[in-house]
Amino acid sequence: MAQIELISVGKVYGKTRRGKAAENTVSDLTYVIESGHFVSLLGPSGCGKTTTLNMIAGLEDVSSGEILIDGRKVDDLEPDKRDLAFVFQDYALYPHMSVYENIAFGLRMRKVPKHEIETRVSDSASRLDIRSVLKSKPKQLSGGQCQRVALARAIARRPAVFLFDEPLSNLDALLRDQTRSELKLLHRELGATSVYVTHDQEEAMTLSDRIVVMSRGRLEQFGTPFEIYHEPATEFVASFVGKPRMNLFTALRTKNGRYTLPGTTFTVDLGEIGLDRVRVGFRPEECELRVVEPGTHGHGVVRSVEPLGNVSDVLITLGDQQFMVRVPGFGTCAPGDRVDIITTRARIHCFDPTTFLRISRGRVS
Amino acid sequence: MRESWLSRNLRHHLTAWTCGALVIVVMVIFLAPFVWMIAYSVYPSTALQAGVPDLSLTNITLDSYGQLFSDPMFLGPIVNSVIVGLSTTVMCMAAGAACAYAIARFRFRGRQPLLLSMMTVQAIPVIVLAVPLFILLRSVGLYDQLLGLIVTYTAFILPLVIWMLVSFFEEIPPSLERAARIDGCNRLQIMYKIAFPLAAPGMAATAILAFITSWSDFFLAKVLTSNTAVTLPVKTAAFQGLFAMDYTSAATAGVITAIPVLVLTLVAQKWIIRGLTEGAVKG
Amino acid sequence: MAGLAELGRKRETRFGLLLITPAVLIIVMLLGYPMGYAIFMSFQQWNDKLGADHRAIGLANYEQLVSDPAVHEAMGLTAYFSVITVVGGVALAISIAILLNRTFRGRTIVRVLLLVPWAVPPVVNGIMWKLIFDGSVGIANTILKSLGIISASVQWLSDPAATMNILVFAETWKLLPFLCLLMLAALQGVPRSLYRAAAIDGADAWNTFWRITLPNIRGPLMFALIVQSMWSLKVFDTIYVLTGGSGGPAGGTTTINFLAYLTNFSNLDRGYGSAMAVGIMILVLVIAVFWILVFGGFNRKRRAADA
Amino acid sequence: MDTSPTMSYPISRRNLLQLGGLAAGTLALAACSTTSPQSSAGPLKTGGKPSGQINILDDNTNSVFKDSTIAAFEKQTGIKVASYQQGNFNDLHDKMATMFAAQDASFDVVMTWAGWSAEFGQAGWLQELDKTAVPSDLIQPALDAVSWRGKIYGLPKFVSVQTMFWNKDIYKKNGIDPHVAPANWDEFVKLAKKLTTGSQFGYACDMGNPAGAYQNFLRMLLICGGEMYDADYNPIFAGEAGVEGLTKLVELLQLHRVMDPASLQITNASDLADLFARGTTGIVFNWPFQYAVATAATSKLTKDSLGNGLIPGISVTSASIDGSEGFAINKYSKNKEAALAWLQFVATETVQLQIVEKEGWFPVSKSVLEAPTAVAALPVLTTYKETTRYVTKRYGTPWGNEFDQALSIQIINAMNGKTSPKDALASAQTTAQGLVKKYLKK
Repeated sequence: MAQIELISVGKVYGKTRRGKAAENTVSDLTYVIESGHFVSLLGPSGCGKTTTLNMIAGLEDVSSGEILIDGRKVDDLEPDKRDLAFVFQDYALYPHMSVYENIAFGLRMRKVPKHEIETRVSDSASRLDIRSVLKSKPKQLSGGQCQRVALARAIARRPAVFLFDEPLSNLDALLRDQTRSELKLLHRELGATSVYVTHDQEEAMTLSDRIVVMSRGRLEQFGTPFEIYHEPATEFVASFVGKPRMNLFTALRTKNGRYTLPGTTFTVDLGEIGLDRVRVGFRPEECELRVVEPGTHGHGVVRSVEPLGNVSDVLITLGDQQFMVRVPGFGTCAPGDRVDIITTRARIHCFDPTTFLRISRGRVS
Repeated sequence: MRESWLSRNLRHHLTAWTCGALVIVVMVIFLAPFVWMIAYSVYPSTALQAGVPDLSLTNITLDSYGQLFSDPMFLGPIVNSVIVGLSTTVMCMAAGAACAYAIARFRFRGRQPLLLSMMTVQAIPVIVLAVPLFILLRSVGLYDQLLGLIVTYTAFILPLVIWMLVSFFEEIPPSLERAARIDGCNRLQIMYKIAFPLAAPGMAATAILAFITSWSDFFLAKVLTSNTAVTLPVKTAAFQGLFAMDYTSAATAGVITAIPVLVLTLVAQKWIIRGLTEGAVKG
Repeated sequence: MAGLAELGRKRETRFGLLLITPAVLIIVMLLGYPMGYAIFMSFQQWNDKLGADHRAIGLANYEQLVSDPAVHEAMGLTAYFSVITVVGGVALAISIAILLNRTFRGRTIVRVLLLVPWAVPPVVNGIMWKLIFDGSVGIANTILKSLGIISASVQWLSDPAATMNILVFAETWKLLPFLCLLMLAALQGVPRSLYRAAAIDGADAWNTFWRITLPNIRGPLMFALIVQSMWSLKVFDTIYVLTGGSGGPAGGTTTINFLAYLTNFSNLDRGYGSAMAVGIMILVLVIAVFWILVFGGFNRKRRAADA
Repeated sequence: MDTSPTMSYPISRRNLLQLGGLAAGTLALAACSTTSPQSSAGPLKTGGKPSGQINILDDNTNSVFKDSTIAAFEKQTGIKVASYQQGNFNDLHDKMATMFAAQDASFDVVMTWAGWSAEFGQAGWLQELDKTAVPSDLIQPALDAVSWRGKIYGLPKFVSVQTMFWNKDIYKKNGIDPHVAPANWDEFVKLAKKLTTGSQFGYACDMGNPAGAYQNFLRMLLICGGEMYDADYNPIFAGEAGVEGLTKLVELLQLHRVMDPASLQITNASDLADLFARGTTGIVFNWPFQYAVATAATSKLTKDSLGNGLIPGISVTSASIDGSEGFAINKYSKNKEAALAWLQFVATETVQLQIVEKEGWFPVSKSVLEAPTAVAALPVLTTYKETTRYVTKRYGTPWGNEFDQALSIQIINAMNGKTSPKDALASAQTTAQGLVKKYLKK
């Protein structure tokens, strides 16, 4: 078990040469991953999360800042000296070795005694239920089995830190959910610090103690799943986390102090925040709909209804914006209906339109 | 309906027959000359040079093989060729695999030009290099030495070896090597524990190609050896001397020279083709 | 801070360079240096038979190269030889590959046996064809006579044109199998679905070949053409053995490479011979670039059409 | 992990050393190869008592040296023959040229003949011998084979002259007296016509390569009484004699059809010898070793069925071409005195007798030619003695290779009827003039 500390970590590829600025892949990451925590690095592809993971692993050099593991600076430690295990997206099983050899390889390289290797391999193999394939070559295994072998290989090492690079992305949907649950159990049993890279917010939410949301090489937010979901620190986090996406629009202050979506009758009371323009967000599942009386205008018009069974997503045209509301069951409205959007139960998220940062304010009703 | 089905069936049969016949013709053209040379090596030349060749099986004799294999002037070149071929292959693979691996894996300036210039080397006519090469080898005492031939062949074959191997190494997923680093391999261990075993089929094919190339060379061996390091092709060509033309021995020597290459090629044909085509597509 | 990272990258680069060094060293020393030396010689008046005093004569050797009738003659022969072996050889290779790409019994063994000619060392190749086309004892005459095609022995190797054709035949025979397998591998890389789509679109065999097969084997095709061009321009061993080291009869098989050999080693005119060899090298490169341009251009045009 | 250069590496230290050596050699290359051969103080004389060791490069014509001569030489002189290497004649020119060009001294003694003596002699690669070092009773053609423009570059090891060989069995079969050689060319043509039936040809020769074409033309030129060059080496072979000779040669093939068409593709004398030994060729003009090939066990002929005589002349009674071989001393040799001792030893009577008896070549000295034991062992020696009364030439020149190449193209075209003999020779003569000008400018 170990604590991982990142202090203004940055990564630059290439050199600044002939006036061409070097490309910053990752910059100024600072956070602490507590010992025993399961932390996800979440973000769209290209946001630098894998680079961060590789830097923690030592597979890539840190261009600026430093990484501490248990208080010790690891910048010039080779990956194998950092006491960590890595589960790769493509599993990276050695095709020329049997499953047994794959699991044992890292132990052999560390000169673990032979009998100890045997115990550990069979331990981890039984934990992941792959004892029967120990003699096979990776080529003969299914995707799910390969995944398990990769996990077993990491576990057998008994490292202080587990690093996962989108380990579930190559599995089909059903297997992915199942493995996800197993991963969670496994983490609870082993209790080792885990860093998990994913672009799937669901995975991040279900598995993590803390989530690091990144975009374009920058840290957007570091917090618990609750904080990430309910108190997104930036507009990016707000829009990236949550499904369906949060409804976000620019609202203008009217004379009476309320804020309105231009061109509509939809208004919202944000209290005194001192801004004329503000970005406002509502989660679709926190809003409600009411079909208005015939003859009245309402806030907008229903464009489409997408039933999902237990809930239905209703898309509403609101002025020149789209607004999504998730209603229970199959809902009561049909395309063309004029509706009012009721946000009384909804948490209102406000963001500064220039800095995209969250504007703290009390709960508004 | 039925009629048209029949005619279609018939057409298919006809095509199949024609193609079959063509395949047989092609194979005969490809194999007959070599078979004829084998015949020359086992029949007395008088039997073959008669108006109608006398191919009765009772005429077959392995005398010429026995004769050549008991001739120290012929055994020497065989041994030389084997030593040169094997050593060249080993050196090519050692230096080539290291170089190709670095080109495939490490980013550095001049990587692409390096690979391209390797290809350019293929364009150099050997003839232009013969005299300077001779002077070079003689000045370090490697003229007419097996080692001299070995380093020369290594230099000539290396570009091809590197060119082929780069494509094989590039095929190995980088994540495997990252995994190995996490597992505790240093860079050298990654090479010989992970990369080389994974590229084994390609490396085998490349090695065989290197062996074949050095084994078959005639011109360089002719220029760079005189007596102690003479190789098999030079000896074989010498059966055509001013006072020594002997069709049976020449054919026998030809067969002996060709056999190892043949066996190796047949064993490794799949890999060889793969190695060259992949190099082609990527290079 | 940045210093440390820099160090890591440097270490990486240093290791890479360390791996590259032996190979590059061997190549530079045993090929690069002699090559440079040869280029140096090509700017010298360097005829061993005229004594050991050489002098720089600038481009005179290259000027002679351009005006020498012997070179023109040899270039003509080289062009004849190369065009047939390259274009004809590759075309023939594609045809045979298509033939062998069908499923039939014994396909594997046929493909394996196909490699036999390729494995025959060039020297042996020369001897072999001599056994066959010898005017007095060769089997070619025996067969043709017994088939009644000819009545008297044909002296294949006494007529310059016939000898050249035999040379073309012998080299094609030797290299065709390799090209065939190359094309075969390329053909197998063309997705089957494309052929099905073409069949449904109503393409006949000819159209399928031109519009589906050929564009999809472009890479290997270019490789085959480049490699075969290099081999054809540099052909030596077979000529040497087939013609008793003369490039005859009547210079009928003296291709440009063989002429360079004769100039260098028979006439001992190293300067001029080197110029010739350097010329060949440039020619080889130009032709390689030519093929790349042809195929690259083809590529661009296609993309433009698609856009 | 430590990745410093101390890591073990797939290249061994020994290899690295070797590579270092190559690098050093690379640097040395420029320095050594442009210098002229070290000028010695004039022609080599016999002097002192040579010792030490020598290396010899020979063709594979003689086995007598390896069998006994070397041992005898070492015993008599105390000089050690460190190595005696035999190369294939066809490969030797390139090998020697490469070695000389690199100023290589691995061989002190090299084999030579008329062409190479001129070529390598003019290049300054062969050590000139002083007249005093040359035995007095050498036969002139033998001395010619090791000389160029009055300078002697070696000593002959045997003499070789072409004579006429015929198959007596075929003569008898066609009702011809097998004992009489044709007195002149017309008789020869008549004879050859009679011998030509079906797949059997009256005459065959070897003109498939440049040297062969040159030899065959030269022979025709000589029997027409012509000459290749005048005293100043101006080429004059395209004159009347040359045209007549080439015309007669073409006629053998095209008009009389007595020449085996295979002649145009036979690239060396041994193939011709084999062809003759197969018993379907009436007459060949060939070197003395034809005797050994024709009387060998595998041959269709025997001692008794082999006829031998003078080559019939056209304007002269007879004439022939020379193919004598000798030994020369490498200019870069470190032990020229010992090398000279070997040259002289080979020319001695004892060794010459062995060459005649065991190898079937002609001796280089008059005394051996007269020795009764020699004639007993080699009946064709009688014919050779007769040829010494007539012209025997070779015209070895430094431009031989280029000239043979150019001439052979013209000759083959003439043989194939593509040009007239006159035009062919005129064209070849123009080339020859250019070559002479290039190589003889002083």
